[in-house]
Amino acid sequence: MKIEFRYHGKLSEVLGRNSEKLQVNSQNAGDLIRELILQKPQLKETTFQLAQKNKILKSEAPIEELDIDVFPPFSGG
Amino acid sequence: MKIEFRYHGKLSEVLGRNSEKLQVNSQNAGDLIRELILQKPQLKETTFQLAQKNKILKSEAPIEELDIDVFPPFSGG
Amino acid sequence: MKEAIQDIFIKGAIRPELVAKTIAGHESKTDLGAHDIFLGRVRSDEIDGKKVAAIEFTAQEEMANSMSQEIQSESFKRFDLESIQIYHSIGRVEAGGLCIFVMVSSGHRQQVFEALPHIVNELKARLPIFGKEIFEDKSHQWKVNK
Amino acid sequence: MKEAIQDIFIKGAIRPELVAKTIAGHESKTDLGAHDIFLGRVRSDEIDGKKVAAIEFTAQEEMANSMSQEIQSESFKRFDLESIQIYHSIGRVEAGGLCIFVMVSSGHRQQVFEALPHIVNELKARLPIFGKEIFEDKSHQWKVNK
Repeated sequence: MKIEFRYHGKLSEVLGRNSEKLQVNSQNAGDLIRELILQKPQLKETTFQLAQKNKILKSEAPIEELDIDVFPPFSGG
Repeated sequence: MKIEFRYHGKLSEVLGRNSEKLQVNSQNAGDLIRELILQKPQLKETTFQLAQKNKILKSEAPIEELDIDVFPPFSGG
Repeated sequence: MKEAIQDIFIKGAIRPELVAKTIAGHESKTDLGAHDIFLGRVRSDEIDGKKVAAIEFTAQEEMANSMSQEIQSESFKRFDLESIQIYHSIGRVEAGGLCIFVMVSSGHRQQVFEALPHIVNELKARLPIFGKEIFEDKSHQWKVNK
Repeated sequence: MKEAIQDIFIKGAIRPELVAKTIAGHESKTDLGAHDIFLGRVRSDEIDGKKVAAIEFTAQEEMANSMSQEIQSESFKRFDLESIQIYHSIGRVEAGGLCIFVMVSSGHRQQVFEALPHIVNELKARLPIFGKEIFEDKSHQWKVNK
């Protein structure tokens, strides 16, 4: 399936864009993180997490959406 | 000696005035409290403390001023 | 030289604009990262079926100001604060009106969160201020702090 | 019916007048005795000899608003509060400007003192907001919360 990844904060700088569509096969978040790092090796050195439908995804959470947020650590306030 | 007692808050109501001069003999605050209750029996039923030069007086503190504040419990804020 | 003692008292209710003004007064201090503000409001408590319409505050003002200064000095020693502001109403404040305003400022938030409750508790315990609760039927009782 | 989700975001610095307005908005609620307000300010920290001139905030705004709502609901269950107000800046805020404003209100002070630090910590930890620290020489680094 083709998922649109939205890169936030520092990650948009590291990856040189705010979003992109990538072909992936993972069924859950843990696998998707590993797959994303394979396609985007720049992510290896960073801390990041995924969210779908405005919820942070735990490792075992199934991927159900075609839009996924990719977040570096939060730094509001 | 003649001391001017200044009654605050509820005490001004209990005693019907804001201040008055009274002849007293006590050398420290503990004795003065007892002497004051003798002259003003209405104070017997109330909780109060004395202050001089803007400081609360402990029982053993010597009386050095001719102006003494008589305070009910504080209730600011 | 003796430090000038500030007057914490404001006649009647404290206006929200004073809070805005006090916050704006810190804009040039760009090393401050955190402010914590406490505001106390006169509640229209119901006591034995009668509602509090206002509180009338009296005080031994000179001692309250000097004690407030003392609490500030102690708090500067105890916490890492850049500034402490204290205001208290004197005279009549209607229910809904603000009667106490305390603001602490620091580089980081942990310090202000620790300092503010401590300072407010000290002020309540040590400032010779007296509240008279006036009911809607004009009768009254003397406020007791818990 | 789904509750409408409030927008916590304010473009640029939060003005002290918003704080005054929010306080004044509670005047008719005469059962409120205590407000506690946290304000975060952009500090001009010096890092390796360079001074922070501003922070540019971006966010996943929809998620931040929904998460902020979630934190409010949790806090209403956990503490005895009458109201919680949350605002956060989006876009550029110069050093000295306010970038977060949280206000909690309750009948008594103990509850607001417990609730506010908890809420501010939760917001910092759970809202997808990202700060980019812009130095005076226009270079930048990504803010890291401790």
